[in-house]
Amino acid sequence: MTSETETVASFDIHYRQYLGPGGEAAGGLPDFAGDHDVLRGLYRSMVLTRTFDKRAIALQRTGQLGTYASSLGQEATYAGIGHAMLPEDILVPSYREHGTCFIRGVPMSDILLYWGGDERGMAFEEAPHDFPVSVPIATHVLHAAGAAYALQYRGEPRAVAAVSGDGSTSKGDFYEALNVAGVWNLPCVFVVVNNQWAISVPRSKQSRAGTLAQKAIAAGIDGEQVDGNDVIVVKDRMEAALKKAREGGGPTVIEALTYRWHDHTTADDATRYRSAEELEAEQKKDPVERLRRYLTAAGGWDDEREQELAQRCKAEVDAEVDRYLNTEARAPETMFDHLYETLPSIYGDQREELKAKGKRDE
Amino acid sequence: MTSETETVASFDIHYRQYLGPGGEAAGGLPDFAGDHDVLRGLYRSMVLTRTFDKRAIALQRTGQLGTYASSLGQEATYAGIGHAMLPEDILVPSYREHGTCFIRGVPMSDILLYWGGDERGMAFEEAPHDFPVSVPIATHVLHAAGAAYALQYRGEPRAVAAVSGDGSTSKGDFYEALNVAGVWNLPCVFVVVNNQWAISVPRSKQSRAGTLAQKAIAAGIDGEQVDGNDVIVVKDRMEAALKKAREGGGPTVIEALTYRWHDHTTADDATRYRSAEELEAEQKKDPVERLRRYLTAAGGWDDEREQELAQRCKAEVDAEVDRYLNTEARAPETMFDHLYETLPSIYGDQREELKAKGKRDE
Amino acid sequence: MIEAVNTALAHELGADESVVLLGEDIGVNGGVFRATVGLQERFGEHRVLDTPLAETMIAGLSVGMAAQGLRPVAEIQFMGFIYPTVDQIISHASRMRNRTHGRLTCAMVLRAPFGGGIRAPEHHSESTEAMFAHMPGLRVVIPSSPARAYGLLLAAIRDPDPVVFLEPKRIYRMQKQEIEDNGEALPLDVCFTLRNGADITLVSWGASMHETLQAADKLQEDADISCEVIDVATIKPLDMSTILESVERTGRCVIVHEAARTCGVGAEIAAQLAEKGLLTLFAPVRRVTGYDTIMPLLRLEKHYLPGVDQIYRTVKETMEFA
Amino acid sequence: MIEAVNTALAHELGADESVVLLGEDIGVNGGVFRATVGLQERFGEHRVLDTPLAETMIAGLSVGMAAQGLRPVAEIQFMGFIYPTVDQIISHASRMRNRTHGRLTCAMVLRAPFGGGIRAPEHHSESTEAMFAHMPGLRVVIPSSPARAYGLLLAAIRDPDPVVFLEPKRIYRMQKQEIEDNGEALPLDVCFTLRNGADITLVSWGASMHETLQAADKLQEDADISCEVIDVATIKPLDMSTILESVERTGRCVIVHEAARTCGVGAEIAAQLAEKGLLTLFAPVRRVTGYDTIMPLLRLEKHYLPGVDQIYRTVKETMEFA
Ligand SMILES: Cc1ncc(C[n+]2csc(CCOP(=O)(O)OP(=O)(O)O)c2C)c(N)n1
Ligand SMILES: Cc1ncc(C[n+]2csc(CCOP(=O)(O)OP(=O)(O)O)c2C)c(N)n1
Ligand SMILES: [Mg+2]
Ligand SMILES: [Mg+2]
Repeated sequence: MTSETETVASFDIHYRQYLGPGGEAAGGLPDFAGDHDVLRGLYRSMVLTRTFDKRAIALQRTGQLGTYASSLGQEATYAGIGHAMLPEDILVPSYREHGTCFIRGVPMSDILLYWGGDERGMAFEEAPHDFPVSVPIATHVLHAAGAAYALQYRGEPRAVAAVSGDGSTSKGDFYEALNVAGVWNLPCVFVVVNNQWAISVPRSKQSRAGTLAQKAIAAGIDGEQVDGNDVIVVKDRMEAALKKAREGGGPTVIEALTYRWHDHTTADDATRYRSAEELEAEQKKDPVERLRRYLTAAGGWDDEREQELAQRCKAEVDAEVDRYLNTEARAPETMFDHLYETLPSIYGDQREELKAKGKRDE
Repeated sequence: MTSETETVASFDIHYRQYLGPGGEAAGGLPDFAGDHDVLRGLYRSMVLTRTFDKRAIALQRTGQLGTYASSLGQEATYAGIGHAMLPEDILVPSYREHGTCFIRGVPMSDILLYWGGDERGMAFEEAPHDFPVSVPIATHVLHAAGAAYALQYRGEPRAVAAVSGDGSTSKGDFYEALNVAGVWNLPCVFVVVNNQWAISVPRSKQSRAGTLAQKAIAAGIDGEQVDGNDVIVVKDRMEAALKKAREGGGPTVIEALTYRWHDHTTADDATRYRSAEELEAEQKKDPVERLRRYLTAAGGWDDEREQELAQRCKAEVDAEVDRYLNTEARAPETMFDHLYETLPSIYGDQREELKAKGKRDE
Repeated sequence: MIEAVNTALAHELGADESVVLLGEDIGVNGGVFRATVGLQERFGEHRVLDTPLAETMIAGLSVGMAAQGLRPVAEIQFMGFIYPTVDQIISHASRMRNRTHGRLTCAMVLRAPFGGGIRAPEHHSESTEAMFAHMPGLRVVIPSSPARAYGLLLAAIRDPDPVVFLEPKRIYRMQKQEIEDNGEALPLDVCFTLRNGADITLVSWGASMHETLQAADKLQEDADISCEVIDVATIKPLDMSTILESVERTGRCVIVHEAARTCGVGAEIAAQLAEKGLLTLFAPVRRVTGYDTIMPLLRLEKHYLPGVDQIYRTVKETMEFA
Repeated sequence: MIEAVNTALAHELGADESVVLLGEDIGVNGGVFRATVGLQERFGEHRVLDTPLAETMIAGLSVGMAAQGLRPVAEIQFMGFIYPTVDQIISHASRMRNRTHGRLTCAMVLRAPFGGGIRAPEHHSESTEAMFAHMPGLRVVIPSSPARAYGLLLAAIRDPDPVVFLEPKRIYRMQKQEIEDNGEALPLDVCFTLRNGADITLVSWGASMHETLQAADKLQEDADISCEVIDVATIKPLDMSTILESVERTGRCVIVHEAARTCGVGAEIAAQLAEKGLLTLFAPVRRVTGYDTIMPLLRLEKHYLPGVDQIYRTVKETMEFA
């Protein structure tokens, strides 16, 4: 390098973790971790989500649910996000965030309805501003930026949380959203759930970038990595980023490192492309067990509580599954009812035809 | 920050310049700069491009050319790229790179034909593998990555140079191209010609990123900044990046800092959105004058040479303009001749109709 | 017509706090066609937003804004650059209401100048309205006069569902018709009958409307053929009743559009005429359209566009059919 | 049919060094429908490429590869994710030859499974072939049997121009027809007459072909109506001569497709029949299609798809028309 070379920009990417795989505290814990009720709340959310996922998979296997994407192994990330958000914040999920949705108040039966093939599953009133499931990868990240602009425009101290996967970071939509969030200083947190796989494509084949957090540098915004299997660090950093956003501090990218335990969806077979050894090694980092160990050691949890929780989760899931299974299908012609606010008259014939068809099929 | 924080990645962006605005050497020059013939070649290219641009604008103003995008003020960047490339390399331009195209062997009359509204202008045989003008911003950057894969696939020691503007870096296509070039280690150099404006949108409104070179970090590839008005540093860094690419070293992003002197195109009026002061200040960094001063001081240039060059450029441009103006328009029905390799029979009627129409219009 | 667009945008910005404009070069520069000139100055940078250069982003932002209560009116600089928005428009804008069973909606307008004939560079002459006309849940509106530009744009902005609003740039500066800024919207979902006639029905929209009207005049004068002229205006949903009612009377129909023929909107109109009006047709329904090839660069573009002569001749042939 | 696709891809990979496959999950995983199973193992990672997750990129890379002499065959995992490729397809793939006056070309294939009826999630049931059928310079090919999948895919890969190749996933595993890997391509740009008949012409493509054939059987048996059945196969360019010739004989026509009705490819066929075949038509040309609404989630999807009954009834009505 010759003398005319000048360094015009420098960047660092940090990684954070509070609880190690064994549940041991890796350093000073954040204040909220001193409140065992808070930790128990996080733990309950994770256990409920895991219970739900297992049941949903079983429902699909028995033909009672459509294709389903479970969050097994990623419970800490989704619980941490949910417990960090305020009710007035806005969640913009992809399709694996039901663990967060439950914390937002969305009934489990609605999630089942949606994956069971009924649009009413996304009509939930408990989180009225939250976005629905978004299947086309990364497209929703732009919605998050737009929603964040609406909040900023109205001067509301609220923030938006966009959640997408490692694969989503390869798509232009993701980048364009970060870029505009940066230049407009939007109140938006972009959580990249890096579960190491995009169906069969490993993280290493998505990008040569050593971290996904550094995607933020291209947009001139903050980016950091956290242990996505440590619910305490996820909640802590998420709370900090949301607070910063609400206070006008702008956007943040948080890469949560975790692992997808199950097949991509029930339509996938992960044994085709990844080894049992890899899975086994990753499962040793179990986020649920990790918090239970810490909480137990800290005297905030015991077997009795564990059993009681297991029963309650099962009961809740049972009830929601019943509610789902007992929901009658809509009449065929209703597929026109939310096409426009008022259905243009020219489509009346088609709606009538469907009605007749439905009658005949009965 | 608590003890569990770990720095997992660090990056620096460098800026380079050899010649200062006054033509003074800012540091040790690269070897090729010792050869005055090389510098004179660079100088001639810049002067020819400037002569061409002024004439093209005049042609448009007098209704003899369509909308035209000049490269006034950016001559060093385009000349540096052209003189760094080998004939077998592939140029993937946007729409302002004619200065580079001329060095590649493309006749000026072809560039005029294209902007004059005739597809034959992109049929040039002198640079058979180079891509045509690409108007939709950033879309061509993906073509560069694809072309680079073709070279890598065939094991050819050739490289691709993609050229796009500061505005193009906001588009997902640009990012997706960098990302795949990184993960596939493609022989491709991405030159971002940062002329500070995207029509009326200033660089500061495109991205909060402090440099555009740092967009490379999101793809895990090398990125650097150069003084785009210093033809020596552009050629030097471009040669290094192309060499690296040909030798399997992978892609590079080079941000060239320059300034658009003229309106965005002849259809634009820059006085609506930027100040005369800004323009004046930027014009003091004139890339053409800069090299002339250096070369003159070094004893490699003088007024006689200057006059002779001016005359030669004028003569060349005159001849090419005549060739352009004397090119008859194609027959209307030829608009079907390159739609497919062989025109499907069902379009025969439409072609015949056009033929008849053309006859009637005569 | 461009003034009418500007007036309508200004009216809605003034009338509704939730209306925001976004696009490339629409702020200080007032848009490359000056559709938004003066609006940022008047309503502020938070109401009239210059975006980074990314159309997918412009559409995606609009969907997110609309779902949270704003009424974004986005400008795509030319229809040739609208394709990156297709995914957001078909996958989200047109489906958000249905996906959430009415919980979240998408009251957004995507404006774009379209069509050829202004000697512009490559990609600046597209007319691919048919692509959007095929998307359920969308409205596609195309004005062909200053008055309709004003009234239909007001309607589009006030509409609770997504609207693609295509402005025929060839006639941006054609008529200098004075329009009164009375805030009165025109109805969407209906055709406008511009001229009553007895012998044949001419159906068109956008810039071609003008060649169609000129041909109608010429036919009246030179050949004593009385043409009923219909401006479809709202391409989707398509008001066939007005067209069918007219063709039932005239028994003849010629459709004119600038877009490539195959799978253009003219095909849908002709198909429905054949389906519902077969018995009342005295002659085949003919289409005068752009060709099924790439819109050529400016030297040949006028040969690509449907001309008055072509329309005139096709109508004559249709009248002589027996 | 999926095996036929795999066999054709393997054949061309083996026969032509310049053929490369790219897409998401097509390598080790062999594609989510197993279309490319075993191919990466057999031909190597440089021939069968797992890409990062970005469809615009997949299309853009393909254009660049094709312009430099490769023959990329790209897979879009589901047609619901094809929209980010629209810009590259309409702006570049279909125009590169014309733009460079024949200097650079774009021999690429964009494969995508399409259509509904497999109880898949949202966005996994699209049939928007009409959007591509409107784009000049493109070919759009849709097989409806293993044999045609094999022969037409070979033809598509060997074609010197860009081809969008849509595979009706509902019938991927329907017929287990053994196909001989003889390397013989079928012709593009022509319709296939699957059954000769005298009373009426049924025109369809893709998965609907099967309901159409079933309806034809039922009509023959129950109502003694003899149907000529045509598989359009190449949607663009559209071989109307075969369809016109048939309708001239039968005088009646019903078109069946799964896509939403408005501005679907059926409209173009009906329009041309009305234009060129008006005098030979005994009855209006009817279309049995998907509805002009969002394809519903799986609980209602079967109501959206054109069924055998609907086709049957429409044909009866068309026969009874007078
Ligand atoms: C635009 C688009 N392309 C392809 C798909 C098919 N698909 C569904 S999920 C998926 C992988 C996503 O991986 P990632 O972003 O890491 O999220 P994860 O599933 O791991 O949570 C793909 C390719 C899609 N849904 N959308
Ligand atoms: C996708 C797309 N959107 C919009 C345009 C209209 N347009 C042409 S050039 C331009 C600005 C480009 O700026 P930059 O990338 O900095 O290149 P420069 O013109 O400064 O060389 C715009 C918005 C376009 N050509 N393509
Ligand atoms: Mg993943
Ligand atoms: Mg620029």
